[in-house]
Formats: sequence, C-alpha cells, structure tokens
Amino acid sequence: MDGLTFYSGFVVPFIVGTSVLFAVIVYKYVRWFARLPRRDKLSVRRGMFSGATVAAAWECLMESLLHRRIWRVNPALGYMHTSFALGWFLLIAVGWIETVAYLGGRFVPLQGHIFFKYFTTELQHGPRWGVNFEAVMDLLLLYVLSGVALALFKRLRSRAMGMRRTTQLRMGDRVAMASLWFIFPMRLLAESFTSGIHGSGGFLTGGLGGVLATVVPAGVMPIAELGAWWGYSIALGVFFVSMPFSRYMHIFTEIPLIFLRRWGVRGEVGREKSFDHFQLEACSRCGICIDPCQMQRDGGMTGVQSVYFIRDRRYNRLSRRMADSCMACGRCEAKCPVGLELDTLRVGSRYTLNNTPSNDRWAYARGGNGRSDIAGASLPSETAQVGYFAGCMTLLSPRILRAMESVFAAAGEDVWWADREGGVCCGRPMKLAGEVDAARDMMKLNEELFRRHGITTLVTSCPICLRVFREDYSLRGIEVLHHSEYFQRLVAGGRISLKAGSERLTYHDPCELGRGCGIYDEPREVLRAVGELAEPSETREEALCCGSSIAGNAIGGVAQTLMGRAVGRAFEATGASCVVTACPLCKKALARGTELPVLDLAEVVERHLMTAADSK
Amino acid sequence: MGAVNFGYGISAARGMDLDRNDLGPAREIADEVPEFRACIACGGCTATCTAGNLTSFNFRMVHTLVRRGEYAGAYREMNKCMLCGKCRLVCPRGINTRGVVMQIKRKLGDY
Amino acid sequence: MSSKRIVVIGGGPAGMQAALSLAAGGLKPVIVERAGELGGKLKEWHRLFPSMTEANEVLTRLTGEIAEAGVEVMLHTEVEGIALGEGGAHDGAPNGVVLAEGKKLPAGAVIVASGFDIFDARQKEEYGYHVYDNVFTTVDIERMLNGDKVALSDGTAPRRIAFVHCVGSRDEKVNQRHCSKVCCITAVKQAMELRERFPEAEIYSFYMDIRMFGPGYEELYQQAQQESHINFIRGRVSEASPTIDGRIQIKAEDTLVGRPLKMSVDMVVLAVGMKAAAGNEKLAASCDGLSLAPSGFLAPRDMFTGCVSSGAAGVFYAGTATAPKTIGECIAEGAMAAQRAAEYLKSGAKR
Amino acid sequence: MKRSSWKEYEKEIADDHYYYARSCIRQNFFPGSETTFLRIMREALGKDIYDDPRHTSCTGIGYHSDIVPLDTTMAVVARQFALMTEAGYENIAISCITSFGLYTEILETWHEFPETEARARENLFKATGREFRKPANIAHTSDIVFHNREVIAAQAVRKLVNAETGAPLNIVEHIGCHYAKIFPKSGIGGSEFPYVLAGMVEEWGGRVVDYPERRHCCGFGFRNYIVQANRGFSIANSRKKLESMAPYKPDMMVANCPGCAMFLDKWQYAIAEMENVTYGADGRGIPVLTYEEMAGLVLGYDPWDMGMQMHQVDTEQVLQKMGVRYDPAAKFLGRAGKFIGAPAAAAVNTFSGDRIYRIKT
Repeated sequence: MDGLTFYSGFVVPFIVGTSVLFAVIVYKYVRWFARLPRRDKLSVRRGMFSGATVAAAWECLMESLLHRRIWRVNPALGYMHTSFALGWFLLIAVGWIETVAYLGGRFVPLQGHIFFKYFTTELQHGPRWGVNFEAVMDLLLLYVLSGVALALFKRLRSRAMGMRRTTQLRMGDRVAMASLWFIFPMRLLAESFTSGIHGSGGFLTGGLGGVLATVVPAGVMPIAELGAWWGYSIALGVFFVSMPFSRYMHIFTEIPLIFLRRWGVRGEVGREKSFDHFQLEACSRCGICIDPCQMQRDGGMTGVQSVYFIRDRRYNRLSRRMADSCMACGRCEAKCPVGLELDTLRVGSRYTLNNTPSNDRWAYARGGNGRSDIAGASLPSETAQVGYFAGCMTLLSPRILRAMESVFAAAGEDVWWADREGGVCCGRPMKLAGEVDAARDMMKLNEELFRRHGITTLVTSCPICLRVFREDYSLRGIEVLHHSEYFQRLVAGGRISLKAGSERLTYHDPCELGRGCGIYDEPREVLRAVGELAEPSETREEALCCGSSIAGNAIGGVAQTLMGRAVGRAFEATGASCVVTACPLCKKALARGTELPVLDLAEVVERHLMTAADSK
Repeated sequence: MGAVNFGYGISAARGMDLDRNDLGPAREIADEVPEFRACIACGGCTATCTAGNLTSFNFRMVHTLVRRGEYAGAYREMNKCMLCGKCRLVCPRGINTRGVVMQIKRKLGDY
Repeated sequence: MSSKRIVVIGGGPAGMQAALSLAAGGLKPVIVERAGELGGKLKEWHRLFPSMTEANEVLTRLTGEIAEAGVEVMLHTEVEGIALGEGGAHDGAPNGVVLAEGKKLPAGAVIVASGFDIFDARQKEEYGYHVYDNVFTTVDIERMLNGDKVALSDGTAPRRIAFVHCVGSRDEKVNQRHCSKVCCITAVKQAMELRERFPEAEIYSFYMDIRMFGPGYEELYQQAQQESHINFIRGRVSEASPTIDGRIQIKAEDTLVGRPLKMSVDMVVLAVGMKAAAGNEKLAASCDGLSLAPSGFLAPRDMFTGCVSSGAAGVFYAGTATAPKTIGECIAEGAMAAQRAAEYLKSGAKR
Repeated sequence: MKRSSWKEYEKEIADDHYYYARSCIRQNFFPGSETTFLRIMREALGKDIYDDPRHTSCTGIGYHSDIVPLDTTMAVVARQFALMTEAGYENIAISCITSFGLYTEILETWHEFPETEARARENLFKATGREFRKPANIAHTSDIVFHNREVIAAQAVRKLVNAETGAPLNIVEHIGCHYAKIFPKSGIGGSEFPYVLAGMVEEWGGRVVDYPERRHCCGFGFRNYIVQANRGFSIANSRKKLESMAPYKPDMMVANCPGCAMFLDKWQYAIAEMENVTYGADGRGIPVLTYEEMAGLVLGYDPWDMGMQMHQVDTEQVLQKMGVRYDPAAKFLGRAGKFIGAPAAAAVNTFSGDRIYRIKT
C-alpha cells in the first residue's frame, strides 16, 4: 500500500454537509416523483427508452453546464453562470481523473478526491499520463474564481451585466451565497499553503504558495494550512447543508426537470401539481424574468415578478396579491433560461388560493331546475358549415363585427353567428382567474352549442377564445381558426382578393395569439398584401403586451394606462400611420395608449376587399 | 316560542341599517381596489355584462349593496359573473371591476 | 353731475367688480351697502371651490382695489326702490334710487347687485335644524372652519357625518323649485375639509343628483370619493330624529338599490340653497319693466345677450340677484353690467 | 331637544258649544274613553257638547281601503254637517283622527274644487232632503283637551309622576298619521314636531320621550291590516316603533288616534304570543292609554269607570306608579257589579326573564 490516509478532523463539516445534501435531495425527488399522476408516470416510462433521453442529456449539457440561454441574454452573465457550473464540474471531474492517474484503481473515499492536495503531499509530483494535472487544476480554479469575481461585480453593478434589476435575496440565500463565494478562495488559500510548505502546486497555487512561504513565518505555516483547509471544508459543508433550502437547489433540480420535460411531463394550466416542485426548485432566481416584465418596466409594479412569485410559492408564503399580479403575457416565460412554465405556475396558484367556500360557482349554468338558465337561450338555431364566435370583447367593438360580416359576404361563406346577441363567455377569463371548475362548465355549454349547429369550422376574432378552444375544448371534427388564419386562407385560396396599398402599417402581436398560439405569420402575410409592414423594436416572440390582459386581476387602471402608453410609443417610433392588431382587447387597450388609429385586422381586410368594380 | 299561529307572521324589514351593518369587509374590498370608491353607479357594467345579458345578474346592484354592508347573497350572485372583463372596458371611472368581483368572492363567501 | 353717477346696489363681489369697472372707465360709481362693510356673503366663506383659494384672499383683493380707486361707498344704507322722474340720462328713465325715508340718491343708471338670501333651514323642520344640537348648515360649517372650531356642540370630534344636499333647492314643499347650483360642489368641498380634520370619521353625502357643472368640479368629486373616502348615497333624507345616545338618526332611500336606509350620525350638515332676496319684490314693484322670475329672482331681459339687462332702461343686473351663481360668475357679470351701463350713458341707446 | 317650533303651528279652537262626532274604533275598543271625554267636558270644564245618536261612521276606513268612493264619503260627511246644523251647532269636535283627517281633507277639497261641494250638497239633498252649513270651527277632541290643559291641571288630583319617587313618568306620545301629516297646519305643532299630546304630558308633569321612530306609523295602514295576507306588514311597523322606544324605558304610551291606541296595544299582545318578546322595562308590555284616560287619571277618575279593563296590555303597572287607588277585584265587574268576563292569561302581561327585548347597544 502507498501508506496514504484520507482522514483529518477538518473533513467532518464536508462529510456532514454532503450527507445532508444527498439525503434531502433524494427524499425530495422521490417524494415528488411518487406524487406525479399516473398519466405522467406512464409518459416517463415510455419516454425513458426513446430518443428523448438522449436529447435531454444533450440539453443538460448545453443548459445546466454551458447555460446557452443565459449567454444569449448577455455574454458576461453567461460567462459567470458557466464558470460556476462548468468550472466546478470540471474541477470535480478532472480532480477525479487526477486521483486515478496518481493512485490507479485504489479505493479513495470521497473526501480523498476533494481534499486530494492535502492528503497526497508525499506523492511524486509532476505530470502523469503526459498531463500536468496541477496546472490544469489551477487553470480550472482560476476560471471559477473569475466567475466569483464577476458575481461580486454583478451584485454591485447589475446593469453592466445586462440586467437592469436583480433579485432581492432572502436570508437563507445570503448564507448559501456567502458560503459559495468563500469556497473557491478558501480552496485557493488551502492548496497554496500546502503547496508553499511542500513546494508543490501549479502556476497558481504553487505561485501563491511560494509567496506565502516567504511572507508567513515557517512555524505558522502548518497552522495556517490546517486553518485554511478547515475553512474550505466548512464553506463546503455550510453550502451543501443550505443548498437544498436555498435557490442553489436549482443546480441539481434542473437535471430531473429537463429529463421529465423531455419525457412529456407538463404543468397543468389552472391547477397545482407535483411536477411544479421540480419547476419551482429549478429556479435559480437569476432574475432574468424581471426586466422583460412590463408591469415593472412601465407599470411601476415591482416585487411581483415571476422570480418573487416562485420564491414565495416555494416557501409557502404566497399572497393572493402576488398570485394575481401577473398579466400572463408570457414575456418572462419566453426569456426564462430554465424554461419554466411561469404563467401556468401562477394561474395554478390562483386556483389553490381561491378559498371561496362553496362549489356552486356558476352553478346556474348547469341548471338547478333541470334546464340551464342560459343554454341555447335566444340563440339562432340554424346550422352552417362555418361558425363564428365573436367573443365578449368583440361584441364591444362593432366595427370588427361589421368587418367580419363584409368579409364573410365577400367570400360567399355561409356562417352561423354563435354569439351575435351575446353568448356564454369562452371560459378562459375564468380559468385565468383560477376558477377552473366554473370555466369547465362554460366550456361544456359552448361545446354543446357548437355541436348542435353542425359546424365544421369555428372562426373567432378573439385570441383569448382561440387559445381556450384549442387548449381546453374537445372539438373533434371542428377546426378552430383565428380570423387572421381564416383571412390568410381566403386570400391564398382566392376566395377574396385584397387591393394592395402603400400605407405603412405596424402590427401588434397579441400575447394570446403570438406567444400563446404561435400565430405570427398569418396576420403579417395578410398585412403585407395590403401595405408596407413596419415592425416595432420588440416583436413576435418578444412582442410587448398591451397591458390590459384579462389575466391581470390585480392591476389597476393607472398601471394599465402607463403600460398602454409605453406600447403606444413603441409603435409610434416605427413611423407607421396605423397600428393593426388582431385582438379586440388589445385594440381597446392600444387605442388608449397611442394617438395613431388602431385597427383590427378584420377592419383592414374589409377596407381592402377587392370588389367587382375594382377588378374591372 | 312562536306558540300562537294567527295566520300571519311579522314581515322582515327591507330597510338597511347602517348602524348594524358591518362595513369592515366593504372597506377591505375598497382598500384592495381603491378606485372602487369612485363608482358613480352609472350601470355601464351591468348594461354590457355578458352574464347579465343571459340571466338576472345585476353587477351594479350587487356591488352597490356591498358598499352599504349588505352582503347577503352577494357571493352567490357574483358566481354568475363570467369574468369576461367587458365591464372593465366600459367603466367611466376606470375601476378594476374584475378585481371587485374577485374580492367579493373572496371576502364575502360566508354571507 | 348726477348723470355720470351710477348707483351700485350691493357691495358683494358682483357689486364691487361693477364699481371697479365703472371707475376704470372714468365713471363715478357709488356702492350702496346695507351692511357695515363691503364683501357681502363672501366675508363668511372660508375657502372657495374648486381651487380651495382662501375667500379672504379674493375679498381683500376686491376691497383693496375699491379703496385704491377711491370708489364712494355708502354703508348701512338700504335702497327702497328705483327713483323715477326728470333728470335721468334719458327721458323717462330712472334717475336714481330711493333710500330710507324717501331720500333720493340721483344717478344716471343703476346696477342691481343685491345678491341672494340663504335658505332658512328651519323651514325644513324634519331635518331638525335648531331643534337638535348637531344639525348644521353649510353656512355654519364655513363659519366654523373660519374660526377653526369645527366640532360637535359638546366640543368633541364627530365620528360620523352626513351631508344632506338640496336643502331648500329643488323642493316644491318650500317653494324653491330651482337648483341653487353651488351647493353640490360646496358640500363636496366641505366634506373634504372635514375629512382633513377628522381622518377617522365616516362621512356620507346624501344627494338627489350630483351637479358638477364647472371646471375641475367633477375631478374634485372623484377625489372626494376615492381619496377622501366620502360615501355618496343617492337619496333624499326624509327626516332626522334623536337617538337615545344623543346622536341623530337619519332616514333615506338608497335609490340605487331601491331600499330604505337608516343610520345614526353625530353631525348633520344641511347644504342650504340660495333663495331669492326678500327685497326683490319691492325693488321690482318700484319701476316699470322690472319683473321677477317664478323663482323670485329678478328676471333679466333674456338669458343670452341681455343677461345683465333688465326690462327697464338704465337698470342693470349683476350676480345672484338674477339667479344662483358662483363667485367667479358674479364678478364676470359685475364687469359686464358696468360695461353695459357705461354704453348706456354714453351712446344714449335705450337698453 | 328644543320643542319651540310647535308655536308656529297653532290653530283656533272654539271655546264652547261643540257637536260631537264619535269614532268607530274608539266606541268599540275603548268605549269608556269617549264617555270620559264627555264627562271631562261637562263636569270638569263645564262645556256644552252635543252627543248625537243619529250620526254615523264617516266611512274613513272604507275610504282609505278603497272600498267607499269619494262621492259617497262626501255625502256621508255632508250628512254629519247637516245633523250638526239641524242641532244648532257650528263647532265640530271629532273623536277620531281618521275622521278628523277626512273632514279636513273634504273641506279643503270643497274649497279648492267648489263643484265637488255642489255635488255633495245635491247628492245629500236627493238622498235625505237635508241641507247643511260647513262648520265654523273644526277640532279634534285632543285639540280641545290641549286647549284646556291648564284648566285640567288646576283641578288635578295627581300628576304624571311616580308617586313614590316624584320622578316624572316617561311617556311616549303617538299622534296618528292623519292628524297633521295631510295638512301640517291642521295640527298643533305641525307634522314634524306635533305638540298636542306633548303639551298635555308636559303640563301635567310627565316627560315626553322623543325616540327615532316617533314619526313612524303605528302600522294600522287600513289595507295592511284588513287583508290578512298583509297583516305581517302592519305588525312589523308596530314592532319597529316598539324596538325603537324600548331603550327609553317608557312607563306608558299615550295615543291620539283610536286606531293607533288599538294597534300599539294589541300588537304587543300578538308579538308576545308569536315571538315571546315584550318591550316594557319590567318584562311585560308597555301600557297604551288614550289621552282621555290620561286626563281622567289626572282628574282622579276611577280607571274601571273609564273602561281601562279593556286594554290588552294591563294598565295596573302605570296605575301603581301614579299611586292611583283602585279595586283589583272590581276590574271585571260591570254596572251593578255584574261580572263581564275576564280574558285568558297572556304572555304580554306575565313577566318572564327571557322575554325582555334585548336592547341593541
């Protein structure tokens, strides 16, 4: 045997910390997984032996280690996150290889790998397998230390890191963060002392060790060495114990999250579920979600952004105001480096916090006296191929209705108007308010209504309705189209022709239509046919919300107006003479925010319809 | 108690007694949605109401009663609301009417 | 030179402005004022809606200018009527005013700026003014605000206050069918002033209609609702009665929900209206062409181009003698009446 | 409270020679009160008052219940005036508030619309051959008692005070809607602060209670009582008043109107039986007196002679407070000592600790 022992008093904090860390993590993951519904477990079983697993592994590499998405937000921020993740990972991985390289297949306890330098001072130094491990390890340590320096810098000057605002921390996070920042400087110090005493070490530890050996009296050196190793171990121990209870839980949790997601597990809109735990604890509280939030940026509402919501929900301190203060516009979700379903999580909490005592919400729709009070009430009964559901908000915008009428007539379409005289709401506003059961009732009523009239296509002018029709309704055999898609088809199919014009138009992507349903191109295609399209600076996936989202339960009129004005200014900056959108709610909201005329896509199409006279 | 049946009862008073009504919850609701206090009971919300178009739901009546501390039945009535948000678009005082609905549902479930 | 002299009856805001405008035009106004000093009812007001300007600021500006211009002022002098006879600016036109004991004050023209009376709230006896201790009028509140002594009769702070609109306005029962115009905004203003003094009090305002006709009034109303937490209830208070603990119970219908309502309050404030001045009748009777509107206010020749003219040549109106008006409107009318009077003297056109 | 405003509403009340118009309800439920009034007029005040056996109901109850048309009512009232004219009187003293209101209303209608008077004269003449002169002075009998309150006070045997402590009795006065709410000028003190009963109470040593629902109707409301389905509204009104006055711990109520006296008295019985609640400070009902009875007690008349055994709420508690000596055994003995029958025990007259109305704080 080589006579090496891998034990010293100072390893105790590390051992304890590591044990606690792994015990807690295993406990949490097992519990959360066990509570997943059967459906999710089935899809895990199916996905496990498919390509999804490989893809997940690749994503882990790209995201958990390289933090590709954060690089996209800001290279400095990306570098910082990567230096911690990749740097530390490599320190561990290369350290392991180093151990094997020096000691062969011999069993080395965990602490032997971590505190390798301390326990192996008697070994012959110098490269092994042709690799100067000491230099490599020092290089990696330097890499991580550069990240630590950047992190410190970020705390002081966040703007330089591409973030206007950074997350406010809780106490537990501060302890964890402080210990994390201590780990690598302590390691540097400990290894340098050891190198100084034994004349070993690479360019960094050896160099610093040499300096220390000259500065520090020889008698003190061993004591200082031991102290530094104690400090290193304590920092590790403290960090590991606090890790599962702090935001650093994301380091491990992102990995199962990526795998589960690749295997098809999703959060449920409108309800909390066990999968949410993986999402909540995979949040690193990086705060990237704060800047895109218009409520913060333009509406003056701070402290309610997704990062705070997730923090509060994770620690069971969620207030109703927090759950309500979100427009579910999806802008933060689009930016989240971990890909969390932030809107889904928020809406789910609304459901949980709805402690309204009775379950007869909207019960009158079901009909206490056998018949529902409203089902089919005063609605026309004819059948048609195409059904048109204007939506509540469209009914407040008669110009859109009139435009739809003209377009239908021009296309020679036989249309059944589902709600001309007022119909049952689609149910999405209820769902976004967390009243999932009541929403379900309304959806059933509308489903029945649609079926009774034998339609095969359902057109709606309202993206809010569109989204719920697509996501929640079971409308097998009925194709659901937003009017922008419908127009695009009419034009492509030659059923209507549009007069080209020279007007410079700009287009507002409604959240529910763009980020919600992925419809970006159809309205643009229609607009390009009639005029020149000018895009605002933030558009498509990054488009701004109009500020009046139906999901914003606790947003006052002042904040709405402020946000509307900001959006209005963005459109005015394009130099367009007219703002076009494809949502009646956005139309109302934007009209308050800009002096430019605001039109719905339907109105634009109506204006440019080619009549018989035009075609001559 | 009630030993003798004369063939008629004693009718309940329809009047609102602001000395007996507990105005606390109404105040809490107004604190959550401060512009609610500026309501002028114009009835625009009720006129445009999707649910009111189909049923007897009168949002303006219910929230006016709530402001007087008359909470009985308010929660049940409010469940008729579909939260579609049209009322918020027409309100001349810019009141977050949906917020008012939610607050009534949350605070007055026991009445 | 009595033909250059113009008598201005009343030394309130309208009368003072009329005199100032006349003096500026080189004419000789004389203000005949019943009271011992100028100012009219403006003297009693605390702050003016909607800007919350100190009433005293407006008052001292006007009286200061009067003193500076050296306008002749006759205090403690009552006008009995318009004087007729020879020597007027035109044949057969008034030639001055008759003072007490038949004494005549000759003049070329007369501007009537005799103002209004405050409705006597005792007439609405169901509200208990002068019956219960803590029933006040808006006029009382102005005085209390001026003396900085707003409190209940026992000196304590009220915990619940009710304002009652339209007391002596829009009410056939007291022969006051007209709207007094300024009481809504006055009640709103005072409610906000009381809120400042009693942050913990509940303040209610019972109205028939809220008539916010002027610039900034509606904004003030909304501020009263949202920031001062004044509860507006649409319904006319029917009666006030005492409670066992010395408070006042008021009854009304909350017409917006169609249910009767009652509540106990510590303080009732009656928003009293403007009543036509008692002397209008006598003045109108003294000269052909002067007439009263059904409301008892003096009737101007018409509502538009002749709003400061009477039916008699040489007699002009300004301010609340013809209808309820705000102070700003009174001052504007004072200037306009002065201009018309000057034109009358100069051109000889019969107006 | 400053009760000075009543002085603005004074009216002329004839001094002597009255034609007496009786009340249907008072005759039936408190017949002793009218007898007492005549006795006070003749014995204590030495006035001439003619009690005519030929006169009839004024039809007020039928009129206010929309059963009797106005022309019929006018003809009936015209007949009473004709009887008065024939008897040689011109001052009418009306015992009932509803009648008083109706007579005043008709005289005012005749004044404003003379054709209605002509029609009434014609109808009366066609039906009965009678003609009439309108009364020179119209007064409710309480007006006359009020008018003579000082004379009565001068002859008083006792005052409206607690005989033991000397403290004034707390007395709730109830005027009756038709006394002055139709024409404020027709009542002493007007409609808001009527003084007719308050004046008597204060003159005779009592203390008037002004409580929040003082102006409220007793609940009679004619149709509200007559149709059984509506009776719940009638009783609810009485209860509203009772709840409002209870905190003042009144020793008794005094009513101006026969209907009010009856409903305030009898609904207390009904409420006690139905809901087991009483409103008196001592756990029983609050006695309701007519002003004639109140005046009679002041003048020292025997309560049983005045018919006070006819009350639903026992009046003994107030008699004891005032120190009236009466024979409990004689309560239900009529003329010549004949037993007239006694009512069954009622909750409103028996004390029970759990029955006292819980006064709101």
